[in-house]
Amino acid sequence: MRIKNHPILEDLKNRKKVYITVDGRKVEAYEGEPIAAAMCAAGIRVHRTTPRHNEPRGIFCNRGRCTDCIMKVDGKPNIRTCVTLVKNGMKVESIRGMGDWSE
Amino acid sequence: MKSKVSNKSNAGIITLGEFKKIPGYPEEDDFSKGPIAVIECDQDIPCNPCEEICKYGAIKVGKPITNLPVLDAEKCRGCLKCITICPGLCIFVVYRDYTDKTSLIYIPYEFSPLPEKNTYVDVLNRRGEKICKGSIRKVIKLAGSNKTFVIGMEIPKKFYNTARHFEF
Amino acid sequence: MADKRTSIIVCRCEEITDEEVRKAVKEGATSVDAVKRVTRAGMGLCQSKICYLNIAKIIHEETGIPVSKLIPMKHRIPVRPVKIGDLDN
Amino acid sequence: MSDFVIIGAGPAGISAANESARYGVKVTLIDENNLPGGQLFTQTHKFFGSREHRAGVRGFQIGYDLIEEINKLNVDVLLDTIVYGISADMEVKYVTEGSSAKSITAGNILISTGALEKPVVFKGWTKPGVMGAGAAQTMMNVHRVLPGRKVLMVGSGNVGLIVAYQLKQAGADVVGIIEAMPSIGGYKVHASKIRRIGIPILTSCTIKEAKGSPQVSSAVIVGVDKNLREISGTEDEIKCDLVCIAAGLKPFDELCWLLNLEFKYINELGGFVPVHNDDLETSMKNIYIAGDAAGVEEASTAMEEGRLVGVAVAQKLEYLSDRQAEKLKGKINDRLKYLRLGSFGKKRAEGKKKLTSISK
Repeated sequence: MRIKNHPILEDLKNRKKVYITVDGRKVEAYEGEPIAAAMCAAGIRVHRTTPRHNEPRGIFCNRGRCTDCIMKVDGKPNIRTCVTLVKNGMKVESIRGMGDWSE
Repeated sequence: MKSKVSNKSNAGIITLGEFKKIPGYPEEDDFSKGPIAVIECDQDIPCNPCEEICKYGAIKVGKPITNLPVLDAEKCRGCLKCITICPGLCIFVVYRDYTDKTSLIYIPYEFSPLPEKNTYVDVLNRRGEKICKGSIRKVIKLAGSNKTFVIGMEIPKKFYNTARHFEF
Repeated sequence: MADKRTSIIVCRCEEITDEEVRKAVKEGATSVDAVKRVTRAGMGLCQSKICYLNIAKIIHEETGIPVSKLIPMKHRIPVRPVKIGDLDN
Repeated sequence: MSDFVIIGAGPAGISAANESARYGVKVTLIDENNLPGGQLFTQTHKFFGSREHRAGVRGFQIGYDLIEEINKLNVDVLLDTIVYGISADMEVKYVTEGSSAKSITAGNILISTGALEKPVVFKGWTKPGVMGAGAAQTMMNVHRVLPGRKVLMVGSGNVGLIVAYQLKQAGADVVGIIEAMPSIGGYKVHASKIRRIGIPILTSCTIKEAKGSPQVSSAVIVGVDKNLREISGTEDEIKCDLVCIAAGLKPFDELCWLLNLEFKYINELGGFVPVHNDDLETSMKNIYIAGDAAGVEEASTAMEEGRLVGVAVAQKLEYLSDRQAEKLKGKINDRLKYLRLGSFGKKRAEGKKKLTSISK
């Protein structure tokens, strides 16, 4: 959910709306925000499943340190979605297990 | 949150008894003079903007700045400025004898949306418990308040020392 | 407290459980580095940023060694994840 | 070659850059984010302190001011840049997003890399919907996205209390704050704000499990005794979609470990901290440390420490005379002293004393 009418912070103005796809689903995003923020706003919380125990994972540190939120972005696996900014048309995919390279 | 774990914790609650030990907590008589600041600060945090902002010199912290603020009730005019500058949001202005039967409590407010004037609200005490009904009488944005609004709520007089927030 | 903690993950990256770390400690891995070598805990992408304290705590519980004596695992360049391709030159 | 390479552009790093560049030092300021300011931009509350510490001003506003200041000075700022190593001969190795690795030789280095959130381990803590309190704070205050609608906060230090309040400001329902210790860790005034808006704080209570599939839909909390042992039969399942962990911070010092600097374990400062002298120079000559990386304190102390290093480096490079520098340092140290008074600050002051006293 996007936060509007914050009592302290002004609304972010003049942000350009872009679209990315997350596992084929079209997701609205704003230029300048990380992939993870756009996903969180769209209610998508599972970013991948782990190789060993097949567990779902999402955002944990949101600082680019824990690497839990990694996904495949435009064919490249293991991209930290919490610090990687969206680009219009970006293709984001969940990683199942180790993730692979494509394209 | 209902829980089997005891919810009787006093965490974050300053009891009236503890307040009275704070230097400069207004005496009963002081409330009859009109609106007066009630500073609910009882920890030695290094902080003194309340002293700086008071142009009547009614709040004294001195040095070191971990001293607790002391209110000089004689000098306080209830101007509300200290409410908005306090980083701990722990200063209130209490106008006990607003009318015969009601008091007006000014509180710092940093939520959205703002209440409208004359809204009927549930009045909360320091534990967040509903204690009575009240009415919003003032919605004030002071110059330099940096997004902290001051809300004046009218409440039954007997709650002037316990009413500290509201819900609507 | 220790007995109920089995099967809980302590190293998020390599998915190493509390049970596995405890077993390693009991078998003689009494430093963070030793636990890493035996279990792989701390060897993942985050390079023990998150799990270091969890491992130190378990070693402390099992051996009594104070956490203040349990230094983090050995750091090497690169300390942050960097693509091999970027290191070409 | 750069006179002074600063790694981490948070409150400490920017302050050091501003303070040294002002006197003519050639500064390179590196940060992994796309904007300098570090965690200042997550801080929507007003800071404590006095006028010189910018009390009453909100953290993000201080962030904008620091950036404005830096833009006026001649500072080389490298953003989106990760420092992945420093060699013993002062070569700082970095990668800027989208380009290949580079390095720069530094006359002096400041490591102002901040802190990491400490984890709390419980069943289900790896599920989506469990995150650090700082993670949630960034999501709502920087990205303006609500990280959860019903939130359980684990930990009642200032971070837990402040973030819970800010979650409420952002529109979330905070179901409660739990604290394993018998009393809260943060300031009473912060806890009072929480209580009067109706958020309960349960002390001697911990989280046992985060439940839900694939993401968190509830949490099991349980009472604990004085030895932090769970009291069986006191379990309760609380509906929530976000569990925030606010269990304290530790210095983020991997570059210091890499350099084999001397460390000391100081509990009050978050754990292992690089030993440093009064100028914040570490056990390795020309390597400085400041802010949370030099022991977890607050943004206001981090800024003062940064300034102190800035002056020390300007002095060393003879942009300032010893007399000028000592005078400036005296003023900064006075301000630092005030921030480390009182029952909260005193502990940190003692920790700092332990740290500096053994290095000389």
